Amino acid sequence: MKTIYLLIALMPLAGAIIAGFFGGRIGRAGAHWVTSAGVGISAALSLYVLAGFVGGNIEPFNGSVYTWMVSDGLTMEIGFLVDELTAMMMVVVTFVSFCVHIYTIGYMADDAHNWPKESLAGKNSYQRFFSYISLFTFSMLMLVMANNFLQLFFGWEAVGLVSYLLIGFWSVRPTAIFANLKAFLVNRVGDFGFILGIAAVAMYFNSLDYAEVFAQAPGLADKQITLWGDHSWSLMTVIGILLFIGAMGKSAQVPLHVWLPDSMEGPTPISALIHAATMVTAGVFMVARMSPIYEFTETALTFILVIGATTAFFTGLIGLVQNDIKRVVAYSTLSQLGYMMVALGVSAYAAGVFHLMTHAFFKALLFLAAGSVIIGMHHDQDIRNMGGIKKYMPITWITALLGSLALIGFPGFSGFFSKDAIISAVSHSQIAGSGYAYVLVVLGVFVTALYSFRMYFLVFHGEGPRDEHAKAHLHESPKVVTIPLILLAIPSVFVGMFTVGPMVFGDWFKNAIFVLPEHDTLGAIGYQGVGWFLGHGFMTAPLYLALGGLGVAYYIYMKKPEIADKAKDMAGPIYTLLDKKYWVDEIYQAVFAGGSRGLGKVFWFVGDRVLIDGLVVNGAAKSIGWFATVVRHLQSGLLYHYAIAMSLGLLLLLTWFVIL
Amino acid sequence: MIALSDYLILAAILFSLSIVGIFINRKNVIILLMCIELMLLAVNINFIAFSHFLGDAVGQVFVFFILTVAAAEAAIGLAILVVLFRNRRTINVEELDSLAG
Amino acid sequence: MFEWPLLSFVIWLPIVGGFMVLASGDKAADASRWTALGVSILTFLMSLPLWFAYDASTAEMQFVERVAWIPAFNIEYYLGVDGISMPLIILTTFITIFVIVAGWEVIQHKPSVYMASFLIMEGIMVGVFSALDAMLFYVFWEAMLIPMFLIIGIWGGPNRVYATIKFFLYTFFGSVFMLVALVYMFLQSGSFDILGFHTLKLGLTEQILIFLAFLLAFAVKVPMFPVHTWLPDAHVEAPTGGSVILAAIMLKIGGYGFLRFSLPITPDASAHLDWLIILLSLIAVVYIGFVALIQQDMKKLIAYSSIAHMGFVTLGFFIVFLIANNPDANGGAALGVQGGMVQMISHGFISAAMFLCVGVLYDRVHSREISAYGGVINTMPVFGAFMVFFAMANAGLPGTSGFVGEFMVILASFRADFWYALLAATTLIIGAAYTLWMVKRVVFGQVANDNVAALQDINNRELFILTSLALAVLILGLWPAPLVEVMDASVHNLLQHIAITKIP
Amino acid sequence: MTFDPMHLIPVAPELFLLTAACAILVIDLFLKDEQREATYILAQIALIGTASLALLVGGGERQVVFSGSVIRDGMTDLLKASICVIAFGAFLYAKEYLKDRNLFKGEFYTLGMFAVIGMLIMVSAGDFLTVYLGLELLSLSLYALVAFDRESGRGSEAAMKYFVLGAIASGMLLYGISMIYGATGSISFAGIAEAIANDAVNNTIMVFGTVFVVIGLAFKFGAVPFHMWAPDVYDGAPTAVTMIIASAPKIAAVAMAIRILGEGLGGINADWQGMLVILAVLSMALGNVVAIAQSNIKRMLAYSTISHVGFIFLGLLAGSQSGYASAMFYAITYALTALGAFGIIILLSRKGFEADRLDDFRGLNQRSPWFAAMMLLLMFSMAGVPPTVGFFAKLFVLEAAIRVDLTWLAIVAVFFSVIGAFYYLRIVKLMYFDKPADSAPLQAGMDTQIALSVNGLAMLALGIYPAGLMAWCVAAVA
Repeated sequence: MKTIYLLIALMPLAGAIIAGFFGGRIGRAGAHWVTSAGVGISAALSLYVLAGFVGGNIEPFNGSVYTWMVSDGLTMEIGFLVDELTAMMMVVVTFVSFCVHIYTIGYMADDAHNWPKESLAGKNSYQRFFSYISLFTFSMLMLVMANNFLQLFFGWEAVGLVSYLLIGFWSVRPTAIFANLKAFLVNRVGDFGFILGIAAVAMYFNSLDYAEVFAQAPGLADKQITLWGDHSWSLMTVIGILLFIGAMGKSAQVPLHVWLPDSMEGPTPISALIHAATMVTAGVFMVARMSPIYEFTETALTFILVIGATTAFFTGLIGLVQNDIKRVVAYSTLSQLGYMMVALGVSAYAAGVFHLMTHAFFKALLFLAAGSVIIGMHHDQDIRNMGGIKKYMPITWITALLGSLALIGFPGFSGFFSKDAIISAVSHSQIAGSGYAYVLVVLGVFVTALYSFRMYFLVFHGEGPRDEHAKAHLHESPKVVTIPLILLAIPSVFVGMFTVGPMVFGDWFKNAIFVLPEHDTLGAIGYQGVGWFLGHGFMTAPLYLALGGLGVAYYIYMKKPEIADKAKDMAGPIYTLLDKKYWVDEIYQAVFAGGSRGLGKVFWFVGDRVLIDGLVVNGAAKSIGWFATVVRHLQSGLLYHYAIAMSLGLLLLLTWFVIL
Repeated sequence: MIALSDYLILAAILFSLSIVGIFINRKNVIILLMCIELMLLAVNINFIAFSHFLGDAVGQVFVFFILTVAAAEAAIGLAILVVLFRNRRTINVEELDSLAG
Repeated sequence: MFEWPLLSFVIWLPIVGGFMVLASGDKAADASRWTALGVSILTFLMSLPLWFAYDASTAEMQFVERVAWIPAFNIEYYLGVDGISMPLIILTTFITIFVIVAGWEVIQHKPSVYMASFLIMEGIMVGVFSALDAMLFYVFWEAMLIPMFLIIGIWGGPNRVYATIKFFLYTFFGSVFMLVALVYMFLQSGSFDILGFHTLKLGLTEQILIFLAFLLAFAVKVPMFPVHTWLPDAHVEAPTGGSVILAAIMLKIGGYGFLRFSLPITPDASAHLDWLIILLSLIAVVYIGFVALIQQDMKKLIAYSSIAHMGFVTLGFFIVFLIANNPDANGGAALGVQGGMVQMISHGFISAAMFLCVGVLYDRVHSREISAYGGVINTMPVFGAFMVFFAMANAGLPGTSGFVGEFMVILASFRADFWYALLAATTLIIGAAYTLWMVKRVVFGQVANDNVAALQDINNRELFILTSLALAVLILGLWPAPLVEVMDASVHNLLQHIAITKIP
Repeated sequence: MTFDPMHLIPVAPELFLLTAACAILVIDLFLKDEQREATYILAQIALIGTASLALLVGGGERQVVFSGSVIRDGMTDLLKASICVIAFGAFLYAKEYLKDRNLFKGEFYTLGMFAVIGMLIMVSAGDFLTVYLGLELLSLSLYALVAFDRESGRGSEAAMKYFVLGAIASGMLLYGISMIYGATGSISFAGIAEAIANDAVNNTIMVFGTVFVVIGLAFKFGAVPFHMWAPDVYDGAPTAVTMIIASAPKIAAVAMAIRILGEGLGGINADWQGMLVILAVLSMALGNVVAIAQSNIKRMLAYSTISHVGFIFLGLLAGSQSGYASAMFYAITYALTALGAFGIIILLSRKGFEADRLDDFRGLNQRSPWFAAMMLLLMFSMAGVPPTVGFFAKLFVLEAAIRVDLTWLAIVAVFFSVIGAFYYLRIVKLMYFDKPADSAPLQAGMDTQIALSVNGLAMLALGIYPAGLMAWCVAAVA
């Protein structure tokens, strides 16, 4: 089995290397074939593995590939842990990635237009892009397949690296290279916490291996440590929060969410990859993977819950006022990630991961559909300029509609099952913050429906595109674009109803996720089958809120478009607040970017140049030089002065040695 | 009876005078040469006094050598003085300051 | 079995070769270049047996050569390596090849002297790492200043005189007090044998004074805050090769000194004053990181980044006492020391590569100002890729060697104190910020000006250099185990040694 | 006491050189100006002969002859040979310089030889009288040499200052000798040492006398505050003479110090050690600091000498055998270094151009890479940077000082040596980093070139293998 796992991980890497280093030689077709084939094989093998787990003929695998380093008794290895959780993630990652690869063939076909003519960086940009997305897939696979914290961190940072490369792919665009630097740095803030968390694990467990750490976790559950003063902290809380800071960076939770909307500067396929299947899900996956640790710290769970709920609601609100088609979807991603975190916070890890999966499909679908629209609109992304596209792009339209319905949790669609499971779990949770979270996630359902269908109606319905020229050229995208849409639409609709039973309420994750009985919020729901669950949905508020949101969107944007403008004027300050995204970007820019530059200047000018160099180093040199020019005047040239000096020397020695 | 200390004090006074003479005199180089002679003579008094009181002739032998060397020294000193005067047209100590710093 | 005096060969081959190149003069410049390259490659090959024939299972000195040198003072020509010094020797011989190659076309003014200086430097630096007699060590240590003084002064930038004199006097000032300390210990022990010093009993006051003397010497070399200000100036003015040697190897000599001298000779004083080193190291990481952020000159930025990275080295070396005293630590002292060592080796590759990258640009545009560039990737895509790669390595990306040392030191410092680890880990953010911000302004974006538009991508020679270094960075990042294993016995021996008080 | 002809063997070098000097003096009278080269050759032969003789009659047991007035031992063998070698080099370098300035006269060499005889006598002196006579023979010759260029006002001024101050210093020395004579009843070092050992002396008078004797010594060395002659004399004298003054006499002075302080006053080591400490600190501080402000290289080297004297004192004041050996090592290698440095100045100078400003060294590397490299070695040796010999010289004296628990003094010393490094570096900087202002080719005979090369490389050779000379120095004081 190890060979299969190695193949799954390494095929995308091989594709990336071939396309990256030999892209010029193998040409465009060569590059997309080799990478797509690599990811395709991975996807097929992942499906085989998943099928094996479903069929029960594959056992969880935990083994080392090679020893990275042994230092002071701490063994650090590169190895795989493949269990049900991993297998599911592998399928999600490789499947979405495969779709994205195929889609990219169409999307990036005329990438040369995005580069200045003489730019050599644009020469093989097509091949390079394929190399990057394959590398991204590899990084994410390494992350999810890790059996230890070191490799987890490897993958963690590697997705950060590739996202940096991809967001800044169009490196001639100032906004793109601003966004990628921002993304990397914000992620680094998270990683800063994460690495400390790993250090804490390494110190107290003296191992980085999951199995060993999780085995020791119950024993250390009551361990208290002091960080400062006499205030003691539970070890598990410290580790949990530190690790979660990493997850906040990767999964773009408030307040580290700022990188994600900006990352829309990259080409659309990567939005699908980053925001649906790979990078952002890393945080959710990590917390689920660490459930044996988080279960022993309610403080950390509350922390996760509050952060997640805040993210879910408040970033969703921003989505209401965005006009860039990709940014609407991006804020939707933030909001949905918040939902996943909420699930984790109430110990409904399975529900969180389940939502991760369904979201991966429908969000990838939405992004790719958005990309398809963007292709049609010739890279105009403003939804106010769109409209009536459904008749020009029927496949895009249908799939986008299915994706939107899944997103808002329309009954029967995959999103319904995952979201309802989360909200129900929150309602059953007893831990601190669950009340706050419940209110926000329920309201969030309405917001989700509103912004989703606002976008949907503005893009696909109503009057045709304003720009006549664009209208004339509007047509359905090529097959390489539409086939992935269809491929993704299928699971977006159906995956929920077929898997909710075993995954969320069954024992699918029995080996991978650990939940203490008193935290078993999912169990408290009392699941009795898919039909029951559908019915249960009809008896709770969220469903009606979702439908309400849909209806309001329909009313405002289809029936009475002027209401939107009126509402904007009426809620002026709130609109501005949302339009400016709570000014978070501006504050960060001023405080962190400006602050560190200011601090750097002060340190440099005052510390290095004035105090150390000026005062001490050059000061000493200058004062010695000055002293030298003064003292040399003692050598006056006059004989009697010399004689006086000798006499004084004589007197000095005489007084010192004879008289004293 | 004149004690050893009396000789020594005399010599010390002469010695000090010679040194003070060297730096009080700011005019004539020849006076410097005289001061140097005086200094050597002060030393000679010391030697002879010690020689006498120790009952040891070495001190007096030493004095002979000092006197001889002093003569050679004076010769060289005067020779330098002549060269100096030829070049500078002055033997004023205060004007010997072209080398300084 | 006949034992080759391998270390002597590795020391003297480049020195003799250097003088040969010097003697050949500038008339046949190409011949001197090829001779220099040949000598450096040969030296590298000769140093390889040190790695392959090294017995990693013991902390004993290996490849020992020992003959009397100045019997009147019991000074010996005493060479030998252990797991701490051997990797640094390989690093030296490895990097020197690239320095020679990097100066191939750029140096037109007195190329033979240039090549000779670096070969002589190489021999001297290997001498520093392999000397087991304190006076031999000191001779090599100081002798290093002369070629470097000339390299910066002759081939340096406009302000080279200030920089090189500052460099020389700074380091000279730092090291003379060490000389006094060495002589003092000689009088206590009767020889200059460093291993003899290790077992010498010294009172706490003596130890503290000796420690401070060592500290001054090594802190200047490393350099640690606040005696770091020579480094940015020296780097900015030095020719590319000079910067590379300076950053990649000379700084390591300071770190090596801590391991070979400060810790084992004055363990009690080290334990007593570890707070000072830790404080200075953390200042180096944080303060210098902020300073690096606002630099406008690429070399200055990388120079400051070097200081920050070397902060990890000293941090790793000196947290061992806190770890030892922390009942919760679960061991981990070796992690810190090995982390510091790995960081040194890795920084040797990365800083060399970074300076070579800046050199590539400087050779074409003759400016080191960040603002003189922009959009380089449009005209130099291959170079741009390398630059981004090395920048990522500099920022400590896992998978590159830059990560390994930082990771180990952070893990270790967590065992000492949470807050130390926290401050050290800020490098993840600050380090990425200053490096990538520079990359953003230099490599990415639109072609900024005609100079950039006229750039030619790297030639095969530069490709060879950067590829080799990139491979080294990657291999060390993906599989550091061999390096850690080779030093394991020596590090543990060192740790056992310093755990025992030397106060009589 | 009867005269034993065998007693002449230990003083054979002095006798030989004296005879040769007198003979050359006479021969020179009969030579025409264009035959003056013969005087030079004869003088050099005489020096080589003296050196060989010194080594030939040397070795073996210590010999004390002429009622203890003259000593021959390992130290005299080594130092006499060294002095002759240094003088040989100085004569060689001086030749072209003198020729260019119409100073190529026989008197230079005869006076020089008399100075050497004076030094040899100082080295082998066994009592104060012999020391005094040697010292005066040296000093009087040097006074005359300083004024050797009769057309030079600066030279005669320098000679006058040197003379007056030198006379004061010898007066003080004599005064001190008289006091010690009075206290101990002896002028021979052995007798004085014996009297001190017998505890039969008045300590106050001894210390009183010792102060004066130390001042006499300090003057000869040029230690602060008895240094003030040095910059003016170095500056005013013709470079060829400065070279002689700056080099060999330091060796003789070390011998004199070892004889007087070590052999004679060894019993009151504690007293003079303190005096030397003060002088050493002052010398190192003032010498190194004021040298920075100089723009004339001869003056700069004068101050540099002053600072080096501080280091020599470090070895002497230890009062131990290893201290004396290290001081001796220091003096010999320093003399060699100074000789080379002045040799380079002479190399750069030509008729009407003294090359005594620092700026004259600008761009030497481009004019002559080889001699720039030699000067580089010499300067780094003076700065005490390994692997040149100057480092080992410093190392050995530091060791001596630390051995007698004067670690603080060693720290002061190394501190000032860092300041000192600056002005040596400045020369290197001028030679290597600046553009030449003067592009005239260097003119020098092959003999000078070879000698300078040997001299420069000796810095490196002695640095890489200092053991031989050091072993010799150690054996010399044993």
